[in-house]
Amino acid sequence: MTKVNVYVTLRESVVDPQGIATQEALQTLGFNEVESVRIGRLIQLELSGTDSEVEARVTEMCDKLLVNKVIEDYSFEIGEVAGK
Amino acid sequence: MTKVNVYVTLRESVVDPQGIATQEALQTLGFNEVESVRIGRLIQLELSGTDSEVEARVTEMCDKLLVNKVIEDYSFEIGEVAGK
Amino acid sequence: MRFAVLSFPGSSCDVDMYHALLDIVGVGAEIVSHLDADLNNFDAVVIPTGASYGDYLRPGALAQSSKSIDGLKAFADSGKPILGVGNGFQILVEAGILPGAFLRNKGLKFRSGNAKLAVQNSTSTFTSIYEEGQQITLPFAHEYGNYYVDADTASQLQEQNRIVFTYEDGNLDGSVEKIAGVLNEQGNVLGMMPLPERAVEEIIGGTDGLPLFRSILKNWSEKNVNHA
Amino acid sequence: MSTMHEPTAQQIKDEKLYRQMGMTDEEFDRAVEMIGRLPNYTETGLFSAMWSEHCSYKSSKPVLRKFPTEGARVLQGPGEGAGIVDIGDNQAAVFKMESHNSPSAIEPFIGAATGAGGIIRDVFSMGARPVALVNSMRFGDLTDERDRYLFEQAVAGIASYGNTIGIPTVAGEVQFDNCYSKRPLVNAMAVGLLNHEDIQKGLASGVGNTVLYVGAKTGRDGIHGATMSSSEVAVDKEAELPVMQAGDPYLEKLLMEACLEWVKSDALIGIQDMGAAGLTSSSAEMASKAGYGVELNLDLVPQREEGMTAYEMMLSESQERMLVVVKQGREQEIIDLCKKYGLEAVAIGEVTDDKMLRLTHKGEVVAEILADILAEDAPVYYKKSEEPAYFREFQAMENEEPAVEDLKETLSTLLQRPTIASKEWVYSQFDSQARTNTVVAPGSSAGVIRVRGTNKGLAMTADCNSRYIYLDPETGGKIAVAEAARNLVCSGAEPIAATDCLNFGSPDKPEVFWQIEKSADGIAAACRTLNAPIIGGNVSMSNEVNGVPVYPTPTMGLVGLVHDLSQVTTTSFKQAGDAIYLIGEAEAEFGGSELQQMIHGRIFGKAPAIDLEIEATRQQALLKAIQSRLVQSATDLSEGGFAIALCEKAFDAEGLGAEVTLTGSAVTALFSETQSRFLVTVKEELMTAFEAIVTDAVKIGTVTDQDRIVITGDNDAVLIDGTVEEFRSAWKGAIPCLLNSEA
Ligand SMILES: Nc1ncnc2c1ncn2[C@@H]1O[C@H](COP(=O)(O)OP(=O)(O)O)[C@@H](O)[C@H]1O
Ligand SMILES: [Mg+2]
Repeated sequence: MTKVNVYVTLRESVVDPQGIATQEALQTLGFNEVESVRIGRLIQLELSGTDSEVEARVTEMCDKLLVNKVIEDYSFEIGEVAGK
Repeated sequence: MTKVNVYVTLRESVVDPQGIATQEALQTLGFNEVESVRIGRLIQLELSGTDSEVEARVTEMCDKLLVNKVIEDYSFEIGEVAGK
Repeated sequence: MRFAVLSFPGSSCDVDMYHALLDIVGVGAEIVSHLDADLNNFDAVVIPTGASYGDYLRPGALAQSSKSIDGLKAFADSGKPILGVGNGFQILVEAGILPGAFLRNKGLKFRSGNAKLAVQNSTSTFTSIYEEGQQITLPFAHEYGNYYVDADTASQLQEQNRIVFTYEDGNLDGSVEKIAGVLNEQGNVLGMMPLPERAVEEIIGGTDGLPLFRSILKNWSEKNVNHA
Repeated sequence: MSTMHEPTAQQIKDEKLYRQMGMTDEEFDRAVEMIGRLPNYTETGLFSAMWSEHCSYKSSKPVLRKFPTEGARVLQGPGEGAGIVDIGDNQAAVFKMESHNSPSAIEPFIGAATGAGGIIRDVFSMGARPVALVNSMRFGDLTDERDRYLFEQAVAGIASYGNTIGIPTVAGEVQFDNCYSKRPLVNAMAVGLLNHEDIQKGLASGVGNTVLYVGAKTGRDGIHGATMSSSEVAVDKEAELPVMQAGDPYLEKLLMEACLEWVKSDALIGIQDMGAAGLTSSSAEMASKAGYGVELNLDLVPQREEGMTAYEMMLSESQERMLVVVKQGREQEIIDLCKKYGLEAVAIGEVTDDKMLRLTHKGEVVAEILADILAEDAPVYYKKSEEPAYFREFQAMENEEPAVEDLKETLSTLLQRPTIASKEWVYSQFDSQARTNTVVAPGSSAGVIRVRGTNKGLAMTADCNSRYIYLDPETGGKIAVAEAARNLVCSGAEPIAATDCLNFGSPDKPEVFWQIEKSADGIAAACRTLNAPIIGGNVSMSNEVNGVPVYPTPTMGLVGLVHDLSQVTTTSFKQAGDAIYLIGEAEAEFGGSELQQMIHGRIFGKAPAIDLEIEATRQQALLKAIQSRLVQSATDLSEGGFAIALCEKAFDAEGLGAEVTLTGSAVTALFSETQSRFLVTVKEELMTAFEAIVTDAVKIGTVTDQDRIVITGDNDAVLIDGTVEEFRSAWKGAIPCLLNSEA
């Protein structure tokens, strides 16, 4: 079983109202050092296949379903991954 | 300016309705090799401070606001980070 | 009796609660901005529904940045009644005043309609006018109404008779133990996803919500008479 | 600095660069002639946006002139953000409908959400509190995966915006036909309330007064949205799509509350929402309407991205922004008020007396054009119109009754057609009760909200059967208005005004333009006869995929006044023993009917006929009976005909059924879509009084306390006999089943 972390972020040109509101809330709480907050998605997959198969398949999944490319970008890591 | 990626995931004991629905959708599309999907959050921060300050402050932000520890776990990476 | 309707930016249904209290229940009511919230002058606090802070991050979460939350906690500790409905419930949970957390509805969609509920505890400050086990119908409207507590907390809630309302026509959102409304340990804070203020007049959504407000009023009056 | 990379005025002319912005050679020449020189790059951008179809209505103006726009109640007709009608007691209703078709075809969630956001802004920028939302949508028939996605996401988008901002959606419609495959129509309507003295207009008047910018920062998103919305979408060219911007309903909520507070201040001169063509159209229109000029310093515009050019700032369609003109010296009051809501308000310019729209950027004047030229002097096109061959062919056909083998089976199948099936899957995603004024939520003929503090109500609905309009645009246009009015009347409301959203294919096709003209004739005639002046609307052209236009779809949004809330009436049966009356006789009219489409997989022949005088007489009589409280329930007969309407009356009436007897040919009696017909129930003791008012009502049966629908025909033949439950589950389950999702 291979683990994959897919990181989906809003494209840079797209405003992130959620991030802005969260940043304001952090500032109100005294975290004034925070200059920017952007909120994306972390999709954790477990799937079978060799690494190179997985690479191709996950790309396909992202393009077809997981990511809305009109507003989002993505990248992914296979194997030992962050966020457990 | 330091970049931090915060990875927020649902605790293992908590069912993830969205992850289940996504997995089903992937299977409908023919991605039968996918055994599990969990959907979490990727919070990208930009903030000032030394690495060790940042570490302490981000922990505090997570505990106070960014993460709901009743249902969520988190980890974060400072500096060169995934998902751009 | 005077109610504060505590309003956060985006709390779009503060007026609904205000009108229900003032025009229909006939108690004193004031919409109080979270910025200048001095709750001490009030006998009860209601946190209305509506998407405070746009429901961004997690519904109810960003309200934790408001200084009014400290006042709210103090108010809860003082033993006076606090009612949070819909998003107000989510705010109370995020603040840790009530246990648990909210997940997305099991169907993953925002849903609105009328929910059939059972009154599981008719002894609380909020429900004493209802009959035990009474079936009532209240409107609901939410996307994150799937209430979660771990198994230990769930049995604790059971034992302490803190589950006040449960969903009766199928478990709408996927909530643990079909919980639709829950009390804090002291019994003076009630959070519920269904919206009683939308059911206080025949012409808009029935009147099954009225006894809830009347219970608060009745129990307050009794206490105040006793103490006087 | 980046202006240096922009082409020069000479290059724009020589290389015909204006064409990339959607301007024709003639339009460019006209612009040059009007300003007496070559426009620079920024100015060319201003022209292309302001002279786009979306902003100038250059092709539709001659058509729109046909519409009646005046009436005793009309306080503001077309031309402002939204129209306004008097509802008595110093109050007025403010409403308008708008399309967001192109963005919704590309990214349905965002497209639909920002569509709702835009129309809400239009309403509150008039000074009105938005109190209800209505929508009208069209999709392919849900057999295609992309169409299912478009449908699900568009619904979710509207829901997300309306629910978050806290305005209830109380009515709407969705229809499905493959002519809309991959080219959905998403129209949103907002209804607001105000007191007469709070009416605001988008005026920039008074020399020296300050122009404030309020709301979200400007980014490079949606540049040329106005020109895009008038062109065909290339669905597969994802890479070239303009950047879409998600809406921010939270920000808009704050903007709305702030705006409704400004209107109480006498420091305020005018407000306009930055909608299509953003800063350009708001500033040019505010100046032009007021007869003044506006000078803006673009350096001061709050910007989200670095290095934005004047061109980009002026053409950006970033959401949730407003332009506000305030009295000189009193800016701070408005700025402070904005601050209270956490909003940024920045002075970016002032009102001048030279009628120019003048823009400066980095110390230089980057544009200087008479505001009137931009806002008023777009060319007007009288497009070629030609009666299509299909129309002559269809008109020559005789009305024929389709052959149906099993009546009950046919009824069941009809109930499952997505256009007829229950739309609960849709409207259960909308908060229809926020603000606790909703008297009739979605599911009846029209949505009704009460006007708080009075005993009055507002009823609203959106309707358009585009199949009829395709077959016969003039007749179909009349029917769209008549059906909407029927829905109001059945709810106990008097129709008082209308808005529209004219969704068509490319007006450059003579056959499409003919459809536009003819349907406008029909709409105009019906609005006159039924006393519903058109107080605003929107045109969306070039709704085509691969060169094939969608069915002509001029959606009508009507608002009615309920004079006394106790007169509100709904669709459902109320009580066993009530008499069931049918108003209007069925003819064999199946052109464009659901049954025809179902049997033949296409539509043909004549649309059902409509006589507006009969329509008006019946509506008035029925309304009078309802207002006299003689009617228990009322509904009009629409798609699917009598049998569908009868079933719908039983679906939400727990434990009630019906027994009725019809005469004449069974298929016609059950399924014909003959117009101007109603189905009502009346208490036994009120039958005589009812019949005295509604003289052409025929009693056909009774409401029963059985869970059965029994319809008999001539000679006691049983036409339909089934349980309400079996029909209900067919009807309720159809859309979730097509989407493979839970109800
Ligand atoms: N998109 C929608 N949004 C809200 N309500 C809707 C929508 N589509 C349909 N409805 C509601 O469902 C009911 C049936 O709609 P429809 O079949 O179009 O009615 P009618 O035939 O009377 O025009 C109406 O109450 C309508 O308001
Ligand atoms: Mg309709």
